[in-house]
Amino acid sequence: MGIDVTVKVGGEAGQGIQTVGDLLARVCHGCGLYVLAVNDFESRIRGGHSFLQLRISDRPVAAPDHRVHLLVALSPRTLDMHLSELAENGLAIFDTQEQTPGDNVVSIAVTEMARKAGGAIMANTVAAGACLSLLGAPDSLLENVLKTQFQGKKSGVLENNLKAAQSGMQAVTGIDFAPAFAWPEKKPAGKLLSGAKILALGALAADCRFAAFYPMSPATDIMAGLTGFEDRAPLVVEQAEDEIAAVNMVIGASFAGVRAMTATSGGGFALMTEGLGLAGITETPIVIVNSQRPGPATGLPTRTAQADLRFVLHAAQDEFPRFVLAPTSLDDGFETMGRAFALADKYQVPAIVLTDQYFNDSVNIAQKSLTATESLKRHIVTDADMDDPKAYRRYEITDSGISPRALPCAGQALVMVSGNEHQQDGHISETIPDRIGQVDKRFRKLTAMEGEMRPPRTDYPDSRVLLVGWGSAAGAIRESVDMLRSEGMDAGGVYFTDIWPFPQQAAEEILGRCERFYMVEQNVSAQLGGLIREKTGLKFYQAILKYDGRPFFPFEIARRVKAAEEAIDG
Amino acid sequence: MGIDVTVKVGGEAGQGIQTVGDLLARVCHGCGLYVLAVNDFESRIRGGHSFLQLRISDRPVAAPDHRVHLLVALSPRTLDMHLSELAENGLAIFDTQEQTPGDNVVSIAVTEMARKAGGAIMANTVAAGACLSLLGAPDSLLENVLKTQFQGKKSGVLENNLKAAQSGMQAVTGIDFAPAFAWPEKKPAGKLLSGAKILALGALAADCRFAAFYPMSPATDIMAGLTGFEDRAPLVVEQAEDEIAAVNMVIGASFAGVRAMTATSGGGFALMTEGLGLAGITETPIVIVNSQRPGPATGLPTRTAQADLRFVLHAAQDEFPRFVLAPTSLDDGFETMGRAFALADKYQVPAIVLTDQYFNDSVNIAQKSLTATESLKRHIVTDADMDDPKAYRRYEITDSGISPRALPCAGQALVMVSGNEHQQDGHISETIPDRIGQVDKRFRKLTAMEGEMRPPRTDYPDSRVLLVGWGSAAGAIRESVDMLRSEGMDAGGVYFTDIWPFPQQAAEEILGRCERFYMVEQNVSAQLGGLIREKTGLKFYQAILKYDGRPFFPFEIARRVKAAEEAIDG
Amino acid sequence: MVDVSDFHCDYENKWCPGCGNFPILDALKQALADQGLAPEDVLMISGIGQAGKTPHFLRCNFFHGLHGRALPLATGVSVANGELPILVSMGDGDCYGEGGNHFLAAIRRNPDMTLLIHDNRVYGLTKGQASPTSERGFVTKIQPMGVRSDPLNPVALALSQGAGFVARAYCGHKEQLAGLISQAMDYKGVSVIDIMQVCVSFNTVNTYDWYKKRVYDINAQGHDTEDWNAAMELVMAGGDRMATGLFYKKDRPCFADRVPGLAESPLAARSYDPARVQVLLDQA
Amino acid sequence: MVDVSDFHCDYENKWCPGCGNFPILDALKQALADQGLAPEDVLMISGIGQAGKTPHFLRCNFFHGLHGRALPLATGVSVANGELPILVSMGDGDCYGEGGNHFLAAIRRNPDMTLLIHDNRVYGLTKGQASPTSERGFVTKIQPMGVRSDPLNPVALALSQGAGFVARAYCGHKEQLAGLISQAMDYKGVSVIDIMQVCVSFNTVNTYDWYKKRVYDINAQGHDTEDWNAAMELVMAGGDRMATGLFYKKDRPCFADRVPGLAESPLAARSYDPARVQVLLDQA
Ligand SMILES: Cc1ncc(C[n+]2csc(CCOP(=O)(O)OP(=O)(O)O)c2C)c(N)n1
Ligand SMILES: Cc1ncc(C[n+]2csc(CCOP(=O)(O)OP(=O)(O)O)c2C)c(N)n1
Ligand code: SF4
Ligand code: SF4
Ligand SMILES: [Mg+2]
Ligand SMILES: [Mg+2]
Repeated sequence: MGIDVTVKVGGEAGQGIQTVGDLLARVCHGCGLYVLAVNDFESRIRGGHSFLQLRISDRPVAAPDHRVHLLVALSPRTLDMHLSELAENGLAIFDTQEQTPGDNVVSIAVTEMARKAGGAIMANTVAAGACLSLLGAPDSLLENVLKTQFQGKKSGVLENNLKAAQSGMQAVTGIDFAPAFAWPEKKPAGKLLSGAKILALGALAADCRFAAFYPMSPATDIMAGLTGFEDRAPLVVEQAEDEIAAVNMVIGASFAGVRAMTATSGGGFALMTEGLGLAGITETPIVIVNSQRPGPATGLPTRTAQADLRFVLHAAQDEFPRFVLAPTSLDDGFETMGRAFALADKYQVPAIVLTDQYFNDSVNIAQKSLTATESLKRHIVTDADMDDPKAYRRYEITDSGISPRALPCAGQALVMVSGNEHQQDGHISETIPDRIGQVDKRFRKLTAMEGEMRPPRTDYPDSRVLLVGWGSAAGAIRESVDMLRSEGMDAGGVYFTDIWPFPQQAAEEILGRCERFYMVEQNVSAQLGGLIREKTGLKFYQAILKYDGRPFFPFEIARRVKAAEEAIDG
Repeated sequence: MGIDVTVKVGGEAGQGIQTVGDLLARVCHGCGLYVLAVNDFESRIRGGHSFLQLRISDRPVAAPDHRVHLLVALSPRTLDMHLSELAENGLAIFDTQEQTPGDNVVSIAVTEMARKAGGAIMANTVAAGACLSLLGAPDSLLENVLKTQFQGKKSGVLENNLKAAQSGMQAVTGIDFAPAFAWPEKKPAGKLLSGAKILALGALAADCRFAAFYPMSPATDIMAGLTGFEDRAPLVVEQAEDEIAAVNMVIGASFAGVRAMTATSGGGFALMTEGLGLAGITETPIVIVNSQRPGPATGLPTRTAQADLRFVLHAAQDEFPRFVLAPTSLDDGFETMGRAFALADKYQVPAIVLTDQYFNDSVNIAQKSLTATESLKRHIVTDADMDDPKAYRRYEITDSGISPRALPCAGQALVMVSGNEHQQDGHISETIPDRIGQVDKRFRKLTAMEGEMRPPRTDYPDSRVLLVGWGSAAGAIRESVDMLRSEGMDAGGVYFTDIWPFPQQAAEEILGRCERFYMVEQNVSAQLGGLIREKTGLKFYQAILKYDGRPFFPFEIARRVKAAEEAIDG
Repeated sequence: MVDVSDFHCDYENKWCPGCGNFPILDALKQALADQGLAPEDVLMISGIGQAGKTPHFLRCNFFHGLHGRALPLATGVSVANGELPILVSMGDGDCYGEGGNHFLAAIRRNPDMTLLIHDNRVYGLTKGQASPTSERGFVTKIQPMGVRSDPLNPVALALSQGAGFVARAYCGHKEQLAGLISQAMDYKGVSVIDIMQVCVSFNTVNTYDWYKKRVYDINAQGHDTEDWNAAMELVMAGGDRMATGLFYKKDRPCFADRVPGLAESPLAARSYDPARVQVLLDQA
Repeated sequence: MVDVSDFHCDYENKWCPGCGNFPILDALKQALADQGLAPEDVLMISGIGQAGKTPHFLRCNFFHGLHGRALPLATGVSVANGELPILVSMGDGDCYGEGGNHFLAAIRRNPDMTLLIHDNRVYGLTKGQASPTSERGFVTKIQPMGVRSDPLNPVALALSQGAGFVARAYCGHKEQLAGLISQAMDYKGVSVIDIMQVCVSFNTVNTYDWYKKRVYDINAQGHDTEDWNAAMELVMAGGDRMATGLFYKKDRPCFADRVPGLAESPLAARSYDPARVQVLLDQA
């Protein structure tokens, strides 16, 4: 076994827990280690109890570990709540000036030391120093990160932080911490990014030029990620008056010729459903990211879930082709955004990207390089492509179902679009032939759209038992498969990114071969499991479900599958 | 064969086509005949082409016939478009002063005669007179209906109408019309009502006291039906500023203790989905009628569809128990509204009633008597039911999943409700135990809710071939089954009113016995068919789908099933 | 030269004979011709309702969107391509009912477009329910005891929120209306014209006769369009006279002026530059 | 006798230390005590946001609904049981952003309720985006180049649409606020109090200091609350002074007064009468 250590930093909202995590993650990343930082925050700005869990490894990690090696408790509540999670050789640091009983708790006056170094605000740096020192990291690593971070800041800031780091380090000298490891000196393994950020980068790389949104956790950070490029790319990010406005703005911008997107969570998506249908019937390409959180209604606004799958598949009255994609990793997230825009454009349909709070807020390492597409296919026609621009018909009946898409006021061709059912020229029609003609035209795209769908990714697909999931749960499932295999079980994993149009044939092939399969989903009813049965007739054996708002731990998946398997064998 | 005659009246919007239909229907109803009047109107107020199709029979009829025996063309377009639909022995009346070629067309100067009788507005009465005379009805029948209608109106109005009726009758004397029949002299078979009206009556009988709505075809007439009772029942009907307001008002009213509903169509329902989720998590009973029309977006605003099934099943982020009921007939509609309110109250969940334009706008005969429930169970607790009102908890964990529901400001018990996930007392909670506790509590209701679900109605359920549908399509399917059987096919029908929680066991039992089954639905993807497969594993053999916005004709269903069956046999 | 007839459209008109929308359409065509615009250069965004159908009866590019949502739709278009001359056609229910929130936001955001509200004080297309501008007591099939709420005052609303071009017109006065539309199109930012429109089928109160007795032209009477207080006074004045014309005009930066660089070249016109994007990706 | 402490609630408060919501909560408790209401007689409906959490920190009945939708929710309650003393607590984003359309409709409909808008000119709970009342140029994490739109003017909006009780308060002046809330509760109809609230975490512009320098009490200065023009002038006045207090008050029939019979006995209180329903069914 190589390096696999988990540090948990907990305290009140506003104490800067995230900063500690950031510092540690950057230090690790800088010397070639892999990290995954998972946030668990309450829906409040100050106080309460929040934490961040950082897993450090010399191999890629894609799920949090249930064992905590180092607990940094910036508040008493943290210690109370999480001390029991410590691994056998684990240790807790507790920010206090008094002594705390228990041999696995070390009292360090973190805040007091920070104050001495120049301000309580640097408690984070003190804590980071202590952690890194315990973990056996050379002092220089944190110093370098601090130098990059505070370079050019007001004089004294860097010095004070270095002092704070030093006192943190000194406070733990002499403590023997078993999980400490030999720190590598490798190049960074990729980019250290959050899911929200990678989605923004994916949109940028896909030439998204307009993003409208109404703030909603956990989607806002995607938009914040894009905002940063507003002055350096042809891009406008606009806060709308509500989600209905956001989606309609996006449709308008796309109609006028720019790639456009919005991002929201379930409640906002609910308000966008009518607009989604408008994009459907007017065949306007748009991209909507729905970053899921537990509901219904306001639910648990800052937690994670995978419970909107069926909703996004069927949202809006009546039926029309759409894409639904749920990225399983950072790399997949970047690629998925590009595909969402490209597919939406190519088929003139809405594309929905399903992520969740765990995906958006976690910081992980994107391993593939981020490349801008050389040239973008927009599938737009101009007068020059037409024999007679005056005879242009936006909704011409074609074999492929895809009609030529011109832009308004771009030439002689009049572009006429209506959310009512229409004639081929775009004017309202209520006749039977036009209705059937347009419905069939829209649905004719499905065959080619199905052809674009990629089969699920798999690990050991020929195993006797398969664990099946989608989106952000993939990382935890994959690791649980490794655990099960290491215990001798013939288990494999199946992870869907492309969900709609459902890759039926691939699913049938893969799932038809195994003896039984388990669904692993973060919802109550095993939504993908239902879809698989609807589309393939194959029924999952059992579902490993979690709906408490927290991400899966690989260990709990493995444990539950093992218990189910033992019940069969026994 | 008994009486089975179809009269089609067509013309421009605003010409009063509906009045002709009304008169005819009331005459027929008055002497014990059965009728079904189906409207086919364009989305405009004047001009264009609309029609009404009235089927008259001595047995109950629940679907339009594809053969027209008598066509009343108040505009040239009507004649052009529908002459070809005439049955062999059929006849068309064309409103013109000129002669029209063709032996199955009779030219009658309907409007001119009306003018002579006192005003062009009475063209409807002239046309009704002509129709009834051709059909062999005694003159007195129409006269009686006119007398009831114009009793107490301005003097002269009745007289003029009687004159108009007379001239219509005279204009066709001597014409031999084969479909004419001997008119019975029986008592009316039930009540002559539209679907919209029966839903309103059902709501009234269920003690609905508040209805909020935003106008939307074809749902508005349900609300209009209720409005009429505002001054005679404890009932307020309020036009909201938008659909979002409507559903939230309904939730508020229900929270405060009155049964409340809203009615809308797909686009409005889309806007209500967030509110639906609020009702879900706050466990507030509400009733939403979604009267379907073809979409997406504005689609065909005045036509019919059954394409929102999957949407209403999964609408709103995350999951929660709900009821979805789709009445198959007027009688079923009345009962379904009562059940929707009662079930919503009993389980503290939203209930969705799915109808459509065909259901709402058609006029048919309700055969069962409309009775007010003797006493209503509201499932509401007061201080008197509590050991300690101060300790009252709105979301107490119970075995049934149903928590005691008290009303705000009704005693000592504080009623605290939150659309965030909550503690048992209603305050926000983000903890894992509260989350799991409340989700499980809500879903524990499902077992009992499933127990409330009635199996689908059936005809000849032990047949080799079954035709399966839901909601308003039931009438046409049932008749097509009769047709198929009369041609020797061993066919039966299965009609779902109760769709969610899906009556899985009953469906499995019934559908598992047949050799194969066909789905008959008004959508593109056979939505109920997908649901059946998802829930039972049973796959339909083929789907008879229609999505042109017009209701099914029994004949076309039978024809398509026959063709499919012949393809197997051949 | 462009002529009014260039905007003629063969598609069958679906309004009722005598509807006040016809003269509005005439005035609109006149204004477009006066502006020297060809049909292919005109873009109309509309909501759902009788007013929302307007672009179907006019030769032009159009997007006939959702009930209540024409303004955000048009705003998206405007952000993508601010050079397009955008007309927005909505009903009173559309703009002040379902779309009320977007009306507020449009005034705050000030995208460059001409907003025409066909205000017939009733829901026409859905057969005559009350609209936000229906007078209290107005009787409809579904409000048999009369409308309960007080009417919205759209002009006062626009003024109170700092709109820079606020006008009211009457469908029966085509020339005045054409002139106002043309002025509105010249104005940079959102221009609001509430057009009092007769609905012959469902509003038997606010008829041609009713309006004819009441309307007068404030601009003909020398109203100072820079005087906000005077404008507000005219709008709030009760009684039997109804002011029409341009109430208030003031320069405000339009949306494109508020985004650095956007006014120079439309987003839709810029070319894709992978090298530049790559730099940003590399920095991430 | 009811005492302020009766409204104390054990549930942990989740606002930031120093938040302007605390003094608002204090004033609210004071007003409720002054009104002589017991906690079990009070009903608060709220939206989503920091302001929306208010009822969790107050002993009372409550329904904490959706973001932006507290007003229609409260309206439904009011129709069902107009006798309940209904308080509505919303944020500025809640009421003027997501819920703008309902704000307009509430003024027109005039249900009897007291609407408290905690106007901190920022989205607090979602960590500091611009709100509809943020000044143009206000810099946030997601508006790094400053807010582009002009701010909404809620008081002018309410006045322009004929609201009958329009006030503005400042969270720092608890007594004035308590008095205004109490007066608002006495008023029959919708009473609007825009409460200028400090957000110490995300609004570093409109701070206690900032307000302290600007606010003054118009009622103390003898403003005539029946003078609409004077009220409008106070609201539209630019410059560095900010008027607080009751701007305008006028009697208007509230919703219940507009529905025959509703004011006499609440819908929720009437008993079910099957015989009467049967008569109606038989007539159908
Ligand atoms: C979301 C939604 N709700 C309701 C409708 C139904 N609807 C169509 S037009 C209309 C109102 C028409 O009134 P108005 O906007 O005043 O336009 P007018 O027809 O009077 O010109 C309504 C409510 C709809 N299409 N979409
Ligand atoms: C439909 C919907 N959209 C967005 C959100 C996310 N959201 C929660 S609170 C809030 C805004 C908070 O701002 P404000 O209303 O001003 O209240 P404050 O927190 O400042 O008191 C938003 C956008 C939501 N809960 N629901
Ligand atoms: S219903 Fe009224 S607004 Fe609509 S077309 Fe007819 S007259 Fe015009
Ligand atoms: S974020 Fe602002 S409004 Fe919210 S509790 Fe903190 S200080 Fe108050
Ligand atoms: Mg209108
Ligand atoms: Mg705020």
